[in-house]
Amino acid sequence: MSMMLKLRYFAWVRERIGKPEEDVEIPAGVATVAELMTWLSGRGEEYAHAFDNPKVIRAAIDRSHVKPQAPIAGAREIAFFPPMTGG
Amino acid sequence: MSMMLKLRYFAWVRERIGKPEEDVEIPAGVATVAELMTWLSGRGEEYAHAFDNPKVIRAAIDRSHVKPQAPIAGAREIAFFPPMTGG
Amino acid sequence: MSPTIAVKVQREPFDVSAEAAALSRGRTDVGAVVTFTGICRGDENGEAIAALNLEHYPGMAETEIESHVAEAARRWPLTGAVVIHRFGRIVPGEDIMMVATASSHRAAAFAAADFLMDYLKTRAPFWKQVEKASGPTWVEAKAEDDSAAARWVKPHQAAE
Amino acid sequence: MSPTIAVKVQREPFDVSAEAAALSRGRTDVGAVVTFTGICRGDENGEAIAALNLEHYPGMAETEIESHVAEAARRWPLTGAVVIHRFGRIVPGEDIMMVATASSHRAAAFAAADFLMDYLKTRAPFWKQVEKASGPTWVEAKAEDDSAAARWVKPHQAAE
Repeated sequence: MSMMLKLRYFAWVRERIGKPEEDVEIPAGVATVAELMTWLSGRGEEYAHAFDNPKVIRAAIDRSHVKPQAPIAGAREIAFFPPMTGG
Repeated sequence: MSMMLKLRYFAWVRERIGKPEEDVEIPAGVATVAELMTWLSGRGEEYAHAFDNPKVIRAAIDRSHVKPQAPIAGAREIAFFPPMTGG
Repeated sequence: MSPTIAVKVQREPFDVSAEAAALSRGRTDVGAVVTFTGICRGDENGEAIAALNLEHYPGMAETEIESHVAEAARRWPLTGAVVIHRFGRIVPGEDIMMVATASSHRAAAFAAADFLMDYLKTRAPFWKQVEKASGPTWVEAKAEDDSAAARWVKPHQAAE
Repeated sequence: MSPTIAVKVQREPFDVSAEAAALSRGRTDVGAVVTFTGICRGDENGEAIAALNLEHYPGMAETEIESHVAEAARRWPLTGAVVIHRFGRIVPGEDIMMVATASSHRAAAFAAADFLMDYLKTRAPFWKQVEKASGPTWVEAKAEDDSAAARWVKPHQAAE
């Protein structure tokens, strides 16, 4: 069963994809954050570029940091961004 | 050969001895800070009280911290005081 | 008295001294206040910069910082803590962010401020872009910041 | 630019924010300012106090603090450091002393401030007497302060 998700992108992930956020229908079978990155990479060159080194991309589900293996079931908003450089 | 020294006392060492400073003629044979404390202890009850536990007394020669075994030759001013509690 | 806690994420400048003063005003159980102020420098790796542009994740930035402040208050007997982080364009010499911690004793205030800074650097969703003559570039995260933050992980959390 | 250094031993109150601001004014190489303020609490070991009376060794207090500030500037790449320590009668809520350190990077500013506080506690010739209802008493030095200061002793100095 597919699910609707709000995706948000920050910093150079946002720049590469070319938009700060979008609502996306995620197909059944995409179960984790890592799988979502792989699936997004197949959506076009801008996504492939943004996720070409998925190891450096961080993610948050509903505004909490998560690991790549985190399940996405039940999520409303998933964000992708580079390592943080605040402070 | 004896030597003239300015002695200074702080905090409860000063209170026990009853004065903040004095000029004292130190007899030959008193060579270290520890020996000076022993010699001072013999000068009267107030001194014996001040130095009754010499291990807790700190000393400075010419305004630099020194250990009990430090030689006093050449000193102009020696100070005795409890462990510091600034900050 | 309960700890005085404040977290703000804002575009506007802040006043470190007013925030720090508020931590001890009207109470006599505060013996130590530590403040940290992060300031925009005029260079990045030796190259002059015109400004920093700070992007953040609204909503998550506040809750992430609040959770770290709450964790600091659990680990140390704080009487208060304030964290303010700006976003937007910041020019050299301007303040970027501040942490202030207060406690009855200095060790707790120091440790909590140090802890909060390490966590803010590696966990708070902010990203710095620098404006240079050679063009804008995103600041890269430093491995030393990750290792500094790792100092605070308790043994039972290390495997997470 | 050389580090901005100031050491003051005085009876009068001081202004932490003005001292900290002076560390970054007119220079763009400062990225981090840490301040510590020691404040007179209203109790000592649970008993209410009316005031602290701070005795010091004039002359030695300044030179001892200056030597520790110079040591901090040798150990860390500081852009500036200020230490102010008051003496005389201080009532609860009033500031006792402050340390401010500045550097291009936060780790140096934090470490130097922590180092200076540990050394001031155990090496600067100040003594606190508290005024209590039960009479005046001298504050006793804490073993934890000695062990905190011992953290900074380099291996080759440990035998001294």
